[in-house]
Amino acid sequence: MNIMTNPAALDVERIRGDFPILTQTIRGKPLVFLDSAASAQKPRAVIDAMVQAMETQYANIHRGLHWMSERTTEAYEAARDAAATLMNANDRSEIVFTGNSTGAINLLAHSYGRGVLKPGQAVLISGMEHHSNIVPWQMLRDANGIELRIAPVTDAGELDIAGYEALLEDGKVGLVAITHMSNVLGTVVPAERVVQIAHAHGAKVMFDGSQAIVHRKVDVQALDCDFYVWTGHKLYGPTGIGVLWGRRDLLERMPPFMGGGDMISSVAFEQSTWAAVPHKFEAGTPAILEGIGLKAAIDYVQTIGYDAMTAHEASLTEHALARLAAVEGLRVVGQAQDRGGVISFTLDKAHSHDVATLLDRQGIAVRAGHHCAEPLMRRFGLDSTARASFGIYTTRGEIDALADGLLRVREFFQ
Amino acid sequence: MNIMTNPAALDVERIRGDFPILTQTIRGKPLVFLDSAASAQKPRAVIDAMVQAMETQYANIHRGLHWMSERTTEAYEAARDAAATLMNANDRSEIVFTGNSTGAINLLAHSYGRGVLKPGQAVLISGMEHHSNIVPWQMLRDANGIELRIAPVTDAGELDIAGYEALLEDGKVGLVAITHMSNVLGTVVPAERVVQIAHAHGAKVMFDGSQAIVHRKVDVQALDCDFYVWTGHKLYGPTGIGVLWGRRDLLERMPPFMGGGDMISSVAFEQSTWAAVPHKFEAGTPAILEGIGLKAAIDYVQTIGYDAMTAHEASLTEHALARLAAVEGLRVVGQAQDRGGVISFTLDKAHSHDVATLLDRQGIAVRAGHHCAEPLMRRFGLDSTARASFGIYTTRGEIDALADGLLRVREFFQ
Amino acid sequence: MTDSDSFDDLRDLYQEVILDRGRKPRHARRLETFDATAKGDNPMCGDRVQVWIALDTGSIARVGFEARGCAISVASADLMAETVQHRTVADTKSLFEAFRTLARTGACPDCAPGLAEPMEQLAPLAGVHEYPSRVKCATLPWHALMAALDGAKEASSER
Amino acid sequence: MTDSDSFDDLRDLYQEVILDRGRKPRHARRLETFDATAKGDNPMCGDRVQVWIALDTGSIARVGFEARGCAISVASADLMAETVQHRTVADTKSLFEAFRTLARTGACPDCAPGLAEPMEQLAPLAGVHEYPSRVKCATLPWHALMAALDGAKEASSER
Ligand SMILES: Cc1ncc(COP(=O)(O)O)c(C=O)c1O
Ligand SMILES: Cc1ncc(COP(=O)(O)O)c(C=O)c1O
Repeated sequence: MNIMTNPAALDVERIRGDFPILTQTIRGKPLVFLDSAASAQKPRAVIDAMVQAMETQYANIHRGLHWMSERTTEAYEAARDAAATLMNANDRSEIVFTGNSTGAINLLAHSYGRGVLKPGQAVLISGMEHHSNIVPWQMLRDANGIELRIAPVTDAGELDIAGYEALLEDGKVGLVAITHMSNVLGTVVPAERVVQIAHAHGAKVMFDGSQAIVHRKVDVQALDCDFYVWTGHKLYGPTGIGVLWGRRDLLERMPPFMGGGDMISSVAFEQSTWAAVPHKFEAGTPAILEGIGLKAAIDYVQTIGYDAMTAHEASLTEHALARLAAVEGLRVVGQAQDRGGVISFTLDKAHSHDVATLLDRQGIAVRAGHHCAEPLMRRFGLDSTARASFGIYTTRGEIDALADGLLRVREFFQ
Repeated sequence: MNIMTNPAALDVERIRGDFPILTQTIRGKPLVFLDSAASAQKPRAVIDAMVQAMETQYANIHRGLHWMSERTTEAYEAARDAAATLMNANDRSEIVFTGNSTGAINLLAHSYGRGVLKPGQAVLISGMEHHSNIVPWQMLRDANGIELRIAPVTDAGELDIAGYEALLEDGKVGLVAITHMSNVLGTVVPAERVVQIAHAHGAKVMFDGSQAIVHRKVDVQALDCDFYVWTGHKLYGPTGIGVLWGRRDLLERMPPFMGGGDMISSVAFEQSTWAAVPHKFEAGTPAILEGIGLKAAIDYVQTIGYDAMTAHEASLTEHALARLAAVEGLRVVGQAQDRGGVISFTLDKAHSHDVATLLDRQGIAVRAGHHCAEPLMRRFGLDSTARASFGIYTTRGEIDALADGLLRVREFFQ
Repeated sequence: MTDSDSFDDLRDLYQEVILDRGRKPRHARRLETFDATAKGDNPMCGDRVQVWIALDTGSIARVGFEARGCAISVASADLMAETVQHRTVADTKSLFEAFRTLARTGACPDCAPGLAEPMEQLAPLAGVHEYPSRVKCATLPWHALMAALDGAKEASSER
Repeated sequence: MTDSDSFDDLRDLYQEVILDRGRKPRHARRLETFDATAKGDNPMCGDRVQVWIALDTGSIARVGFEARGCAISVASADLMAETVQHRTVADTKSLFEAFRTLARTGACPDCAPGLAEPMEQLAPLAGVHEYPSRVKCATLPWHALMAALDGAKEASSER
């Protein structure tokens, strides 16, 4: 089989060579890292970009009139261009950098939630949200009298579209804030339909794309959504940086969230005025090195291409579901038709924490717990699951190792 | 002269060897970096710590049950210990990580300002604050009916203590939020007195230590203050991480600021409960790599020692003030008795932007503008100044280069 | 693979006694008559435990528990119930401190002198120190026990 | 050091014409009679400029200005006043676009055909492209000019 005949194929061995950490061993066993949905590993290109900035070209940015500052500003602002291109944003000024997805959602909950939504209106989330897309809206509800509605999830772990639409019927929902892909079930939500329905009922839509953008090409104009958030560290970039994309007219209507340096136009004690978007939302010294690292991550992902990434992960997921089905007593949670490379499961004889620890002793890293999605766990009558998740560097061999490892765990607990 | 005979002396040449960027040239001239107050350069130890994490030991932290996650959690949490030790905090749980100083002050303005202070109370800042310690309080004022008071600054650029005390007299001030060291004037505020006076009038005190902690040993227990904030990138650490220290009992009384993963104890749609401090204030995936880098920066600074750092900068500042005094038409803004290594100045014949650009063409990086302190500029009747600021790697030779460069600029503009 | 030696890599943390106690705890029952009871709850991972204590003039006569959680937490609860039986309350408290150090650091050479024997019994749990996030699985039942002894209704584990 | 050659390193951006115009601008005055005026304000660095325009049947008869700011912004205002004189409003607008490209990129080879001569006059400002944060110093007076031509009262520079 010549891998080159398939244009979308991804040369996983070459890719693995780009990630220094993958040669590590854990307790003498080769690292099998199946926890990329929590945070992905970093390719050499990202490491090098950050090192090069620190070694050759670094200063605080914006309004620095010297060479180091001008060059660093360019390098940092190039991340904004890269993010805009990645998401097919209409304009680079629609890209707001935050600390992570959580920071982006909180920005929206404060600025759009308290500044644009009116008490009596509602925010609609779904039953499969990450805590980061639940708690900020709860806090908004409790502080500002905004109702919080929850779109139901089916037994298969999909969004119940009829139930979702019903909750929009009365026209009170001002904003739908919903995951684009579940970090527990792997479910990919039918984003276009979600938007059509919301817009038909006068609601704006924010997608939590923390997981989705790692697995699927995101085109915010094609999706026709209003806000889209994601987090750098899951897309092979550094920690400390996240992205809020928003339609420019909406961003312009929103009051700032945090105050400080860089987000102002002018400051007087009596009154201050704000900088234009996106700077209005970026208070203080930005995550400069992280922006530079994120730019390298986006370039890296773009070079591989989403076609290849999505195909690779689809084939891994299929293989994994087949192999896991053969493990007696193993139950996969969530059977969505459209799904990405994240699989949650339980074993009948072993608690998920024991499963994770025993896999770890075989060098296999999976996550176990509620995955910051307690309400979803409850929906499926669970306290916790184990979760394996895949990245561009994941191999079929690693999935076989997982399946074999699980067979051993099960036998061990017999 | 044997540098070893002075225990507090700092071997600047050895230190320069630790900072790879310092060997760079700008337009063929050796880099003279005098913009450390905006952001400091990074020593090899910081770069290496971040690279090593990305290359050998990285995963998302907290509740990961596998080796990589456990080790990364330890490495990240070690930064909390290091910060606690650096500031002599009573307990590691008093260290809250934020994105930068600005994030820390906004956290306080939201959480303490909206959650603990009551409408009718006042927040007292000074006339020499950075925008990051003005705008969050303005936003609090405008949203929540908290009065904002401004302690006056003398012509010498010092805090007018009598004026400060007078503003506390009526007992309405709940919080004093004041810089520990001015990023424009270099003025170090008499912190102990500020605290004594505030406490005597029932007000808590937050110091903005963004500049101070780079130049002086900060001991929060000796200062007896209530909150202290600073930012990693100015203390030779990475961007993307800042610190809020607060007394534990105060932190415990404060509601959370941002909601999301990691800051909860349990989540249900009806109601969620919060994690214990400091985690209650740290929503979402933390700046993991940045924490690891910050730990290395703190260790680096501790190895050099504040005695040596402070002495080095004092001698540089003295030398610089003497050399600048000899430049005709140059005016130093601020003549505080107690000052650190930050000097703002104007030249009669040239605008500060032209000064900065013309120095840059000689390889010398200074900042020019309002330094995010417009009200202070106005206080001194200025639009902008040029500012030279020093770090542990700054040499007397660089200060001579600055003075010579300024003489050329002046002659050029004759 | 059925040869138990092939599980060497797994067994250093999950020793036979832990597997066995996790599967078939001996003390997993509610006491009919008791002097104190308390719950422990670790919302971060869903572990839940309740302990009941019967006292007898300053000593612990019996401990029973109900636990939902991983093998480590159930085994730890069961070993705890066994080792504290017939011990004075004071001894039990020092045993807790010693065990906590054991769980966190993997050893506790000099602590709790005079408690060498029960510490030996608890030693199979020492391996959790390698997994800081699982230390609380092992200590949760102890926190509940301490809460009960102190007259509290609830304990929450360390984070 | 008094030999002007020793300033070669400084002069590539601050050419003699800029220094000269920055110091002694020829058009720095408020017009007594004018058809349009507008202010430009760059709060980020404190540069401030006001321009006055006298029109004559679709062409610019005269431009005067008052500026507070750096040498670049004053020189740029002065060169602008000179180059737009006697030009049609339409030509002035294309000249602005061409100048903006020059300031941002350091060149504008094919743009504004027919405007080679005024572009030559503005060429000394091309060096600012190396300092993205100073491009706005050079373009601020032009933004004010455009605002005045469009009947607006204020312009704010690009960030
Ligand atoms: C005194 C002072 N306060 C606050 C800040 C803000 O720090 P940051 O931009 O890292 O939030 C700075 C530096 O920019 C400063 O010098
Ligand atoms: C679906 C989803 N939303 C939000 C988040 C939060 O991302 P972060 O922790 O980077 O803010 C995550 C990951 O943790 C996620 O998987």
